Amino acid sequence: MINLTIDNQQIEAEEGKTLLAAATLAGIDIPTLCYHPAVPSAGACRICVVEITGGGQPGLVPACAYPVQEGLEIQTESERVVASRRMTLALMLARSPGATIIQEMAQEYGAEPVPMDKGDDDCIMCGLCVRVCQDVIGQSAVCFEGRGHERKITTPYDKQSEVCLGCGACAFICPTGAIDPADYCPHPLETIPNDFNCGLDTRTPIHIPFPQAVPNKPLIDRENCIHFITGGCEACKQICPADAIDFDMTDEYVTEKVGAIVVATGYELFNPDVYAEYGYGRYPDVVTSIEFERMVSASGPTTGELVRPSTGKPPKTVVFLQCIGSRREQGGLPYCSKICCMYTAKHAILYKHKVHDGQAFVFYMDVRSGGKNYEQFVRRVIKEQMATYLRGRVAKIFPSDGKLIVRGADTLSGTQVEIAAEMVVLAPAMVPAAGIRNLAQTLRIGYDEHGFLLEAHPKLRPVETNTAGVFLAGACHSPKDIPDSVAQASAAASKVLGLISHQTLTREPTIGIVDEETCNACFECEGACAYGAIGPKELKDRKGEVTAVVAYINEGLCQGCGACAVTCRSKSIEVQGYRDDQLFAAINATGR
Amino acid sequence: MAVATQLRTPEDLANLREQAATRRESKRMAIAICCGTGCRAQGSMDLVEEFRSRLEAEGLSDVEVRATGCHGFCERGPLVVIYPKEIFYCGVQDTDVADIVDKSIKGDELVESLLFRDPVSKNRFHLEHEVPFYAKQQRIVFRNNGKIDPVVISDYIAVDGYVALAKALTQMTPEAVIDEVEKSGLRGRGGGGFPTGRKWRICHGQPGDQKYIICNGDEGDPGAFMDRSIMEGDPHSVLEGMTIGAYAIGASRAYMYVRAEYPLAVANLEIALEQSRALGLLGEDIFGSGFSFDVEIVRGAGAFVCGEETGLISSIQGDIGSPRQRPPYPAESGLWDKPTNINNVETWANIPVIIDRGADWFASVGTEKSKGTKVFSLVGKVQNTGLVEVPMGTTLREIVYDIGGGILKKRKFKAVQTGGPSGGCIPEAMLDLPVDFEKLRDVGAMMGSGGLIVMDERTCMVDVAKYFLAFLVDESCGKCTPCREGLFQMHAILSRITEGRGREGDIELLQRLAAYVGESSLCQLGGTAPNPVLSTIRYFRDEYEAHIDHKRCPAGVCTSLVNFGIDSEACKGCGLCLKDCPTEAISGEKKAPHRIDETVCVQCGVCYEACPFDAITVE
Amino acid sequence: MARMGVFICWCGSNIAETVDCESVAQYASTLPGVVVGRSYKYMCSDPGQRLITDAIKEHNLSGVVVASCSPRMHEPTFRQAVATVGMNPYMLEMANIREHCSWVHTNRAEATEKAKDLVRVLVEKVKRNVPLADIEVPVTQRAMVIGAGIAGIQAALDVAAAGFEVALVERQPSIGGYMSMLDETFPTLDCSQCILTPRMVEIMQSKNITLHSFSEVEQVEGYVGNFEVSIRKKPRSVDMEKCTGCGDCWNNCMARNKIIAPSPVLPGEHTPPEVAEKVDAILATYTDPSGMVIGALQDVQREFNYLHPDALVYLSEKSEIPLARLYSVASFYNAFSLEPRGDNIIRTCLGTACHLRGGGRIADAISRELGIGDGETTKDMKFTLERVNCLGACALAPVVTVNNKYYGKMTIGKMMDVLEERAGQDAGQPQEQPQEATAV
Amino acid sequence: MIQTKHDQDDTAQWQPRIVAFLCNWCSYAGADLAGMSRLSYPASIKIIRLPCSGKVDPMFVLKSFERGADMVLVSGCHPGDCHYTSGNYHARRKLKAFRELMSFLGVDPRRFKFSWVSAAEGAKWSKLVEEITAEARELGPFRTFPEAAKTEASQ
Repeated sequence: MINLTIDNQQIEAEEGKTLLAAATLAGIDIPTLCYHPAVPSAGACRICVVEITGGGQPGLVPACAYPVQEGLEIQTESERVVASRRMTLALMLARSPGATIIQEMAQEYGAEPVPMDKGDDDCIMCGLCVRVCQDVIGQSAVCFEGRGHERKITTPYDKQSEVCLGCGACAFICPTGAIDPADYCPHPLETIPNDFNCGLDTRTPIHIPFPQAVPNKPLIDRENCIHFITGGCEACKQICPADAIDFDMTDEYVTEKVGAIVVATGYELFNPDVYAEYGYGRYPDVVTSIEFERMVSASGPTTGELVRPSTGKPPKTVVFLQCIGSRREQGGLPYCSKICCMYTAKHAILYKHKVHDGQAFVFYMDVRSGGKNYEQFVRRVIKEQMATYLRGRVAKIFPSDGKLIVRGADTLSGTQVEIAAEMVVLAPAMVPAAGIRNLAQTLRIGYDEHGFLLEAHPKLRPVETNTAGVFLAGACHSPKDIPDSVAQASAAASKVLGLISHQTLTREPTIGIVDEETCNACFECEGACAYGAIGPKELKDRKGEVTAVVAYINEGLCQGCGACAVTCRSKSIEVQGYRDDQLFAAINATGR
Repeated sequence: MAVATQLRTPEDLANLREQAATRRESKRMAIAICCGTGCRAQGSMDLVEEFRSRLEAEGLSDVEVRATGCHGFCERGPLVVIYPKEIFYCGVQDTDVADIVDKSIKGDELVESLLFRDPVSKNRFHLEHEVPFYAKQQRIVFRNNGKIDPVVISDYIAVDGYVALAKALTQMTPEAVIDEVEKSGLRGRGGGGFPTGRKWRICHGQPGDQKYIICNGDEGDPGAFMDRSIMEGDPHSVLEGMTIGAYAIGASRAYMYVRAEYPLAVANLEIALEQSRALGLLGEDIFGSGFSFDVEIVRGAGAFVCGEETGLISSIQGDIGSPRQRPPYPAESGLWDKPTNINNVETWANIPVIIDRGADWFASVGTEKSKGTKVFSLVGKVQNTGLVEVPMGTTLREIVYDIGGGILKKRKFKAVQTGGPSGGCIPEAMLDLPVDFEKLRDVGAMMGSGGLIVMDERTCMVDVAKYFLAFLVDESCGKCTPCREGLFQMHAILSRITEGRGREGDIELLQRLAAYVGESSLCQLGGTAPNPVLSTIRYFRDEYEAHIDHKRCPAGVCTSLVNFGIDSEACKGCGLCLKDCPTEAISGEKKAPHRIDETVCVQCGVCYEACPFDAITVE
Repeated sequence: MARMGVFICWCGSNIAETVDCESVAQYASTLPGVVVGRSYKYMCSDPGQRLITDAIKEHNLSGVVVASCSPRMHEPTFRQAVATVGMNPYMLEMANIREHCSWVHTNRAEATEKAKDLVRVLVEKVKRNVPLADIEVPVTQRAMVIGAGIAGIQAALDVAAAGFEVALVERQPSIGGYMSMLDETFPTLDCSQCILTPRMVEIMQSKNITLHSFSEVEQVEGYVGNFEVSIRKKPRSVDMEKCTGCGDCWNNCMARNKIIAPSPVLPGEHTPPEVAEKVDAILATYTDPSGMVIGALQDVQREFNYLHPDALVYLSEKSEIPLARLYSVASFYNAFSLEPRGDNIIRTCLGTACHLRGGGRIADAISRELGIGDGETTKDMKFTLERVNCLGACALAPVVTVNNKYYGKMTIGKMMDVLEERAGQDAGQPQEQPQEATAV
Repeated sequence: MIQTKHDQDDTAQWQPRIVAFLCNWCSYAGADLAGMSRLSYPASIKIIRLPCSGKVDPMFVLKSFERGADMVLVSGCHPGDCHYTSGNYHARRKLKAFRELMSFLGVDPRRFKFSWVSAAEGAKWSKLVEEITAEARELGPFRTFPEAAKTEASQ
């Protein structure tokens, strides 16, 4: 470790670190412009100059590029430093009067009031964009042209770049926002949708799903990460103070030995873009309920301020449409998704809080509010005119001069209704999480035609499945709200505890037995067994001589499916409880 | 005549030297014709042909015609020196060849018209060393220029070439070589004056097996061309110096960075490399010492900033010549991040002499802290322009007047500028200043590469400052704010002043900007850029005030502040000015006083220069 | 000889409605080996079960067939009942005459007939049953929860609270599921995060719970009590132990947009062949072009008299040096010209010496004469004017070179003559060659 | 379904005898569901419960025909759903080969049905029974085996 003094403060820093890094660690603020932790330092803008007052050649040096040296003494706010910084800012202001960051810095650190020739170029020529594209990303799309005062940043021959990835690193890192990759990228720029906010805002490849994520650790989305596509860019690896980034990680297989399994894989929302009449996916102001939830959420894309996606202004009229996909015989799901009526009422309340003078309408078939205090909740919404409930279905939604005309029926008054809405919220049906069928097959449990997992018995064994030891909880079993899900979860937990609280458990004795006399060790049965329960067994005489080898069924592994019995040519295997003689007797009894 | 046998041992070298020397002496006479760029531009190559064909025609086979490198006295080119007597003819045209052959070669007379006539004392000199231009010079670096043919290695060997290398490789350890160089007190001739011995010791001490040597032949300073003449005229002295240096430091490869504008230097160096490789003086196991070394030539491409060490390194590495922040210094991590030692051409050329004749001999030349000699390129408004090699400590007056022959057209001396764009100007009051690293720095100037630009009363110091800033604004790499923006603003201010739009406080503003640029710039280009402005303000503040307050340019240079007229009495109507005027603003009959038409005149000042009778008036 | 008991259940009216239970019971008792055949309203009720156990004791029955609902419902119930009186539970089986008979047939006669058949089949089978003993199997006293939404979290916490280890597998990088996306929850309008986040933290802090986030169940082997689940832990590319969650990486990630890697270009794909040929010849002279970029560019400039764009692009493709770097080098150095240059390249020296001796005036004169500025070329491609900073022949100031031929001590007049002379020549090959040394 | 069921008189049609071997986990549960959903189908079918369709031995099918079945149905889980992972695959391959043998033995292959019915497909089960019963009626009673058995018994 290197010992040095910054602003008369004794500091210890790792060798190879820069003065800036050491100062920042010690909580001393040094302004920078052409510096970024992930990009090799250039020491170009000279905003970060500090004065060496001892232990080295006296003079002004850039903190971002000057290495720490044993016994060095530097001042970050000495009179010479301040004078130099003020002159640098004055010169930059002269070159780029329009750059906001320079104006702010000039305010904060003061700029020498020196009469100068004014330029109008926002680019302060710090070179960060060139360096990030060349040294970090590895594409070298933008470059310097010329030298001296006439130097400018461009692409070769000012032409559209052939190598630009469109990653936007240059615009992101530019301190004054003077560069826009759209000018030279061969393809249109497209941000990475943040799936947590339903794609309403963007995220970067390395991200945490949401601020309160547990575990609160990032991951890298290899589809969009530059390193995994071109092999370049290791910015995150460079910056990480804990050196935690490891690009070589691959799939890791872990085996868990468990006695019982609870499946709680939850649900997804049905994609309403199949119904052309609602225009979801075509009209930006037609959103799903989860998108609406994200919009009103404080941690959402608009930090809780509800705005119309098309105009960015709060919607004055919102129409909620229920049963989108649910309770439909054709072209949808026949079951009721149970939670939509309740969360739509909640949305009406939230909408009232957000837009006091807003007007909400709800097209419903029947308000399903069966839970505890559910009905009172909905009643309050209706009574306090938070929303006008219209019993009926919506036939069509179409845009007309900036609004969305919602044409539907109000069956109670028997009239045709048209509402000019500024936002339409669809309450899509609940469907099991994607991939549920594969998981069910892996766990060998049943599932219905919609993919909801099959309980052993709808009334008596709602949290168990036909496969012993596998239990169900939550929406993967059937649409349910949070209280029911939690209740079912605890039920499943108790079932699990019932099973694993014992050291042993009893199992049906209906397993295979080998008749060692007739078995001629052809081991056809071994191939038929899905559980690898069959293996060779040596029969020994008294003297320990091996007289024969026969098939042996491991009592613990055999599940009694009987495949081996049927395959056995010499009929030497019988499944207890389903022996051939029993079955033949039963078959015989089928005749009169 | 190239000798193909490999010199495996110092003895082989000694035998070759014997052979070469005897062959040179066998010739009764040798006609040395300067074929440096300067004289070549004045037709010296035709002279060589003319002499050869003449001698052949006359059957004089015992006379050798030798095309040598630059003799230094470019003003009087093309130069011919006849050995052994050292008869010095200048301004020789091919028509004079017949005369010279008849009188000086066959006979023993002199061709009076070609002898050098001193403009001041009007008397003639016929021996080279007597000519005032050469009399006061002490030629160590230029010891062979003018005496050997640069493209014939045996010439160089004949004059004790590579003796130092053999001595170093076979009798001295690398540390001993470094001690010798340190003892000699040699300091960098590139401009900084950093002690060469210490620089080598640092690089030698660095870990790592791969080290590099670089010869900085960028010579970006305008007005300096001594490196050129050395590389063209005596390439082997540089190569030998580099090989000794590489041996001392432990480097196996070297790069010679030569300016794009020196094609002849590149050509001569390439030939020298081929020839020394052929003799085994470069390549594997030189002189059987186990030391292997080779040199590669890298052509520069026209960037003054590549004279700065890290700028040069990134240029060799194939990138733009932008300097980088130091430390790490090139000695620790330079070319491709390996320890690299960079020295100027002139510094390398001194090494063989130091090793050959010993550090004490070298230390006996020069002043207490600045040892040895320095080659200056004496140019500008001086009679005898050319390359002058004088021991450190010689006074400016001696250089400008004794050697330089005083001011052109007997105008009044005003100042001399040293160190090019990084240097400063020295007024008349300080003409007796002895030339020394410290002394020059104390007065605000700088040794620099050695450009000595003489200025007379007709030179406007503000214009000079503006010129240097214009140069630096164009040559700045543009990386760091102080240099890119600071110099641009300073140049803008100076332009305003020279166009008569100077304002109160401009001088103080220039000084503040200058201090800032000098202090905050990333590299030494920016660091020293303000010197010309600061020194012109320091010594010629009155001129600045004249421009700003009275909107007048005393020297009559700044066109927008000046208009020219003709004094009818003085004007003899010779018509010289009329002929030269680019815009035909002058009219008048032969022998009758001429007139200048104000509206057409662009104040270019050509008439003022051309008029022999000082009839042009300037207000 | 088997001593069988057959008991027909009415199941209230569910069976009796379409099946004549009494006649089935009556029929059953006539079957060989059947010693008692009875029917009762609710066999699964307590009196019903007692009817069976009493009959076992009374007639010392060896096997029992209960004809009622599906065995999947009450087989365990009846088996436990008979076990209480010492009969091996596997000597009892059930005939499904409700779901498979009474509920699905309307014709009473057919239904009754079918019920009789089903009973007869079961009796014949059960006669041949042998007593079986349950198998004891060891239990791994650990549990797994797949999916860490609110349900998964709750289940995991409950099991862990009971002191058992739980392996919680979540496919998403974070636990929390849909609930973490909610703002408020009905009916209490609790803030969803406020009630969920503590539970999520509990998961992390519970020493019994091993969380496999960003992982999926790949394969499940084994059976109840002895499952072996293989889990694929997808690579996060972040080492979870070392990471402190400080945020430096995602705040500084450079990929702000989706990226599309450029399709690889075959060198020379769209380069005119004659240009490619010349550049190949140049490249052949360099072992490692990346170190000799400037040398290579100078050769290209000598070949084309300027840096021909196609040549630069091709050089970049062949030497794999980014075009950006070649272009920035080409535009940095004065010696290079990106624009085509004239046959005669006039260089006026503006070094200090030449400046003092009027170099600038000569340059201005040429500009006025040819109508071109610094770095420009005349329309007829005859002349290019370049103002350079020092040609290194200061003694002959002011110096001008035309295609490397030096003209010292120039005046405007002399310059005009040179221009005329040069204009007269038809240029042919530009003479931008370096001077040949006079090798002896 | 409050009103009591009266005797419907559909005995006019001949009631074929169909023996069905159902796997306990899927098809048997499917039949249960049909019952729970009160779907009705002909009483021609008699279900024998087996642990898995893979347990159906071809001899059972032969014995059923011999004992007077007019048609035999084997039903198991959908491929991939089998509680024992691969039982239904064994069944499918084995019984497909057996079907060729049956036609060789003179039994109309249409008398032997194989199907997948999952635990949730009560409706599919009832429709299946209706269809195969209708087909069985078409085929008429199956006599070849019983006669052979009788002659054998008589010798």
